Amino acid sequence: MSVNVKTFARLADAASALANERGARFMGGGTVLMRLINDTNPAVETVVRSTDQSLLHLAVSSGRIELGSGVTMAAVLAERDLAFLHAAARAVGGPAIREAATVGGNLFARTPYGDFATALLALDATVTLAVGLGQRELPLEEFLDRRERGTSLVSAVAFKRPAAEAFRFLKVTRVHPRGVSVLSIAAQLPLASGRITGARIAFGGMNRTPVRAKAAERALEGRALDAAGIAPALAVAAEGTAPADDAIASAWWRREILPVHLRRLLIGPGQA
Amino acid sequence: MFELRKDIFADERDDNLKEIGQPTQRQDMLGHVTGTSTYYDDHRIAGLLHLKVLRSPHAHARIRSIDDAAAARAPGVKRIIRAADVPVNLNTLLSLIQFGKDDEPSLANDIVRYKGEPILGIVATSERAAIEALGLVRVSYDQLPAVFDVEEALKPGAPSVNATYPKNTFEYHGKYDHQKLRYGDVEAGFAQADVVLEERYQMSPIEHAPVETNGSIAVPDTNGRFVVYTSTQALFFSLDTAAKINAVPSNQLHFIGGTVGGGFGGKVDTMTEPLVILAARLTGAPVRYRFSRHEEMQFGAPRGAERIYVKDGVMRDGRIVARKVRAYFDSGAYTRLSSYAVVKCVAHIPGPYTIPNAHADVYCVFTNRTPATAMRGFGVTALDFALECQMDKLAVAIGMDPIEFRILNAYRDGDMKAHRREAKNCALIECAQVAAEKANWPLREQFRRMSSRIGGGADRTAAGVDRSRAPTPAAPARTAAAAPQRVAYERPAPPAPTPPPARGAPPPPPSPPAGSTHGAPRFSSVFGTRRR
Amino acid sequence: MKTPVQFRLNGEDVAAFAESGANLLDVLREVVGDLSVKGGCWQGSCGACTVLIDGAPRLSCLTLAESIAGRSIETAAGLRRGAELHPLQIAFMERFAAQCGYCTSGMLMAAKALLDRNPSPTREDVVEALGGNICRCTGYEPIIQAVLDAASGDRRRRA
Amino acid sequence: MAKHRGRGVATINYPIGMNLGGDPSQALVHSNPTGKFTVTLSSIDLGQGMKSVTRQICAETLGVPVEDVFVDTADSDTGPHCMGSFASRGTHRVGNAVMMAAREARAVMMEAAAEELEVDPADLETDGRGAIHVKGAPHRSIAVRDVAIAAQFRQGRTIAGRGIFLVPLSDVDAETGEMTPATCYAHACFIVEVEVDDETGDVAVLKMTSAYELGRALNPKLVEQQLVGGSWMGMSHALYETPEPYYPDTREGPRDFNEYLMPGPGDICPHDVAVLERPASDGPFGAKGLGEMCANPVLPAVANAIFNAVGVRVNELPITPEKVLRALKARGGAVPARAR
Repeated sequence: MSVNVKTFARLADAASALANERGARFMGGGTVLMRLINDTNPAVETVVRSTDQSLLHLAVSSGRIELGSGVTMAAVLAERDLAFLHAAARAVGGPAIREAATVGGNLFARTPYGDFATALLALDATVTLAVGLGQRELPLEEFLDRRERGTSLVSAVAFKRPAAEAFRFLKVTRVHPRGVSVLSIAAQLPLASGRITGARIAFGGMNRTPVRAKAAERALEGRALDAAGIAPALAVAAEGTAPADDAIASAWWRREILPVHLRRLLIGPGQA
Repeated sequence: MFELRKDIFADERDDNLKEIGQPTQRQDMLGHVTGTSTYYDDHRIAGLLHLKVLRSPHAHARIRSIDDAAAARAPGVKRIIRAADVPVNLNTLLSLIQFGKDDEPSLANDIVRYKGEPILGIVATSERAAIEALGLVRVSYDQLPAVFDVEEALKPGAPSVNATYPKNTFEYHGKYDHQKLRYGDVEAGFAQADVVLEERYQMSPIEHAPVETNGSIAVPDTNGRFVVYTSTQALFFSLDTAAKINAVPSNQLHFIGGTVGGGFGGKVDTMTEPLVILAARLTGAPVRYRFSRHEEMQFGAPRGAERIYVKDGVMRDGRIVARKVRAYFDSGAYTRLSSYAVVKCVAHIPGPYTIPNAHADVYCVFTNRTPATAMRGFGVTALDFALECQMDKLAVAIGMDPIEFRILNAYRDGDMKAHRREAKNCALIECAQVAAEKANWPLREQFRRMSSRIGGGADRTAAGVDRSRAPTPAAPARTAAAAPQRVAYERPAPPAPTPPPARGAPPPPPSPPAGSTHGAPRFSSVFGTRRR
Repeated sequence: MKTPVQFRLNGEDVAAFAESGANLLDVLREVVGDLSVKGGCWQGSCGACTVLIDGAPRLSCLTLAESIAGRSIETAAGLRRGAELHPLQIAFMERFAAQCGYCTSGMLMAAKALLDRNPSPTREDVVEALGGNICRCTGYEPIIQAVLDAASGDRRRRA
Repeated sequence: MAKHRGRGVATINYPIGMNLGGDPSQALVHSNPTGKFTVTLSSIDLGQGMKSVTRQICAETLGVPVEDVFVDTADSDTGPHCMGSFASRGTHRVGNAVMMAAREARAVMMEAAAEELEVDPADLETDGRGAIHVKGAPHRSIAVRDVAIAAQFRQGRTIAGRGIFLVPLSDVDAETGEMTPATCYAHACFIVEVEVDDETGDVAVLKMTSAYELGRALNPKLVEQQLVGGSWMGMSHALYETPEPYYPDTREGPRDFNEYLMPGPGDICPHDVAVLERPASDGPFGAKGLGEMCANPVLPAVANAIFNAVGVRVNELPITPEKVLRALKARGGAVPARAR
């Protein structure tokens, strides 16, 4: 039996179809779902799509950034005002994947995929869900925490623009230029008179979903961005992580190199 | 950068040629860049059906029952193929050259021996319909203990993997669980050595990963024949294997292939052709059987992993005086080609070096993993890794430059090799010299002057090396570059009951071990179990 | 269930009936008959099936066929203009940038997507553009050189 | 944190053709009525260039331009038996079979030309450009095309030939391993430079330098293709590839090209190659084979370079950064060896 594809012009109609059909999954760019369909994965019986233009909404202002869930990685890369996110967008697949892969889809990517979501987590993004005829917002962290349960339709993400130079992203991969993450690190490091205040750090590939590095964040509070200042954060960086052994790397190696790469991201490769 | 060093060995070549040596464009290049090269799947065939197989989820289990009733009724299903439908459901790949015993079914009968072993096939109107129907097949298993480590598999009480070889080793010469190499007296060599080094090396399995996966299409043709479009690397090998398993005369099969999207050894095993032909015979329709990428990665045969122990004895002056190798080839659940790789490995010991005492025992071991097969460098890649790492360690141990150490020990024309044939046409030293020069790797003058040719080894004396055991060089027998078709080999065929002396009559290797059966009764082939 | 889908393929209008949920790769090869597009994984992991959709590189195996209605598809079969080869095809030949040839169509299209947007790429740009395409034979270097050659050839012709 | 450079070397040889022989291949060559030749094989071209190299061998042997020869491979109804494309046997075994077939076809062609020119066939030679002339008298010439027309329509000759090459199966002694495993060997020396990150274990390959001896480079571009592509595969085997990352445990096996790790186009390095030619007495124009051995020396050379860089030995493949890092920790940090 072939897969049932339902395409809706209005997002609300797609959301209600998704809620009401057994085995229905929402397709954004198709990079996750098409593979399952090609594999004849029995979990995918019905595919719900939407051609609603609101999904492609991309608004960049000085304070706030809104990305429709259908915005592709290529679209992010084409937006000069989003330069701070380009490293994270480029971390997703090769050029052809990036033309299809969406912001919304990345929130559902299974570890060790999901590098863009890791970046959004460090940006304290909120997720907007289409629920019935309305919308509901929740923090990305909360969304990731419960994404395995139930189907939801993400319509957009939004976050405050980070201060200039405050946002950093690093993907560790064995294969270049395109390889799956061993791990990824995103960090937002606001500085006030040379001291870090309110750091947000997220790790990809270190848990079932991207996670906040809260112990490291706390350890950075009020510290200088130098070798001595970050040392306590490095010591606790792996706290709360639960990486897996997989085909890319072992849990042991991921844990071992996490503080090394965190240090390099924070203060550069040349400093010990 | 790429350069041809025409200056080296120029006296051995006639370079007065017109087409040979030219950088002529590939005959297939225009097709490749225009997307018009025809691979096996580039045929549009009306009414094509699709075959997919049910694979074992267990590494070792007894099949208690199979219920395919629901699958048979599923939409699009044309035919279920069971083990009992396979006319000759036991084969070994090298049966065509009488190497080994039949040990592998096309579809598992009663026991599955690796995760992914095919159990049953479904032919349907689409791949999707076939896979959906496979999901409806209910198999009940009794799991059996499994073994995954080559040395564990050889211990008493280890689970028996392969019914044909219940002791988990391929059988050589009808009596041994390994292939031997005995040359000189390796223990005497170790006793004499200044430094003895023993190390363990472990290779990884390797997936061939051609961008085109394994596959074939069988199309019923006129007069009861079948046209088979195939990705095989070995057309008649696959044709004859498929004919045997299907119990049809070989001339009922018309194989077409020849343009293949990468192979690297992974398309020799004829994994799709026998069943796709059977499917076409049973349905009377054209059928395609194409591996998914996941199947190719995990259930298509990989290069097997080898575990190799090397023990070397070396003198402070740089001479290697003894080399002992014990190696285990992980064949997976069935033989495929690993038995053969073992012999290739034994022949390669002790590497391209002249070592007076060499000894090896190499085993082909069965474990409960995907059967291994040939891959680029088969039988040799692993040994080269072990031996060349070992060479580096030995050079460090005696404080010698690693390239000079290799040049010193490199085999020269006229040297006796451990498999008891005279070395000829050698060029290892020249390769080392050229590579060192290009890489600005300094070599001392005496090593820059050495040569692979007869006489070129005299410099080894200058390096303080005793070459007295090496054979007296015979006059170089140089043949024309464009050789006659039939070549006189050192050894006549068919085999004589006792080994004749090699050309140039080199002296026998020093002090063969007591009880050596050199010259003892010989078997008609290495296989021992030659069949007629 | 089949869905009608109309699109442009290498400049020609095409209409096909696609199985619901079918990917563009299968529709191009098995329904339309464009065999220049190759399938290597149907997972989005090898790049052999790369085509251009409205000028952008896309993996046809991960593209829902019915989503391309009204769009313009380019494949390797459409690269040459009559007897005249595309500069990329010439460069691939001159650099011996294919062995088994199975990845070549996808490589050519990934490279074309780059050169159409960036006629003077750096080596880094080329490496990035080919990042999604697996080649198991060549070691990539000849392919990178071919793309750079095609780009500089284009520059020469314009000059 | 530090990155350390090191160089490693390996020297290897490789046997050509199936071990122990027993691997025949046949070829057929024939002319059409206008002097264009077809080579008919059942051999496989899986990218190595079988069609191209046998085409050049046939053209050289016939004495005609390569454009006048076309090779048809792998149809079991028309192509005679070949064991297959593996064991580095294609160029050597199939090449020899094609040479033999082309020689037989050439002999008929020369007889037909001799009849047209009314001379002794032994007095004729080909010019490699499509004509046959009397030795020392180029003006007494006839086009191959006209010879083929005459042979077909006037003389009733078939300009065709059959070829086979067989290394008879050799035995192996059960007790000593005495055997004739191969008839010729190719050789290589490979030097590689790496950089090792002593905090992560990551290894980058910076430069490859090699010398390969192959008997004869029948087509240097095809040789370069194999050596460059093969060294990439060797580097991949050394550092990346495995379908069983936790071998002998079978878990976490990769299912796609994302999980099956191989170096990408951003991980490659310059490779400086030299090719030497010491002809094999039984090779076609002395050629051996290079399809497999091109990858082999890279694996140990990389392992040895890592030791040279940081002083640790990893005896298990692939040499993942994890293994390097574990070895570094066991060793108490990087101990670079003497620079090379």
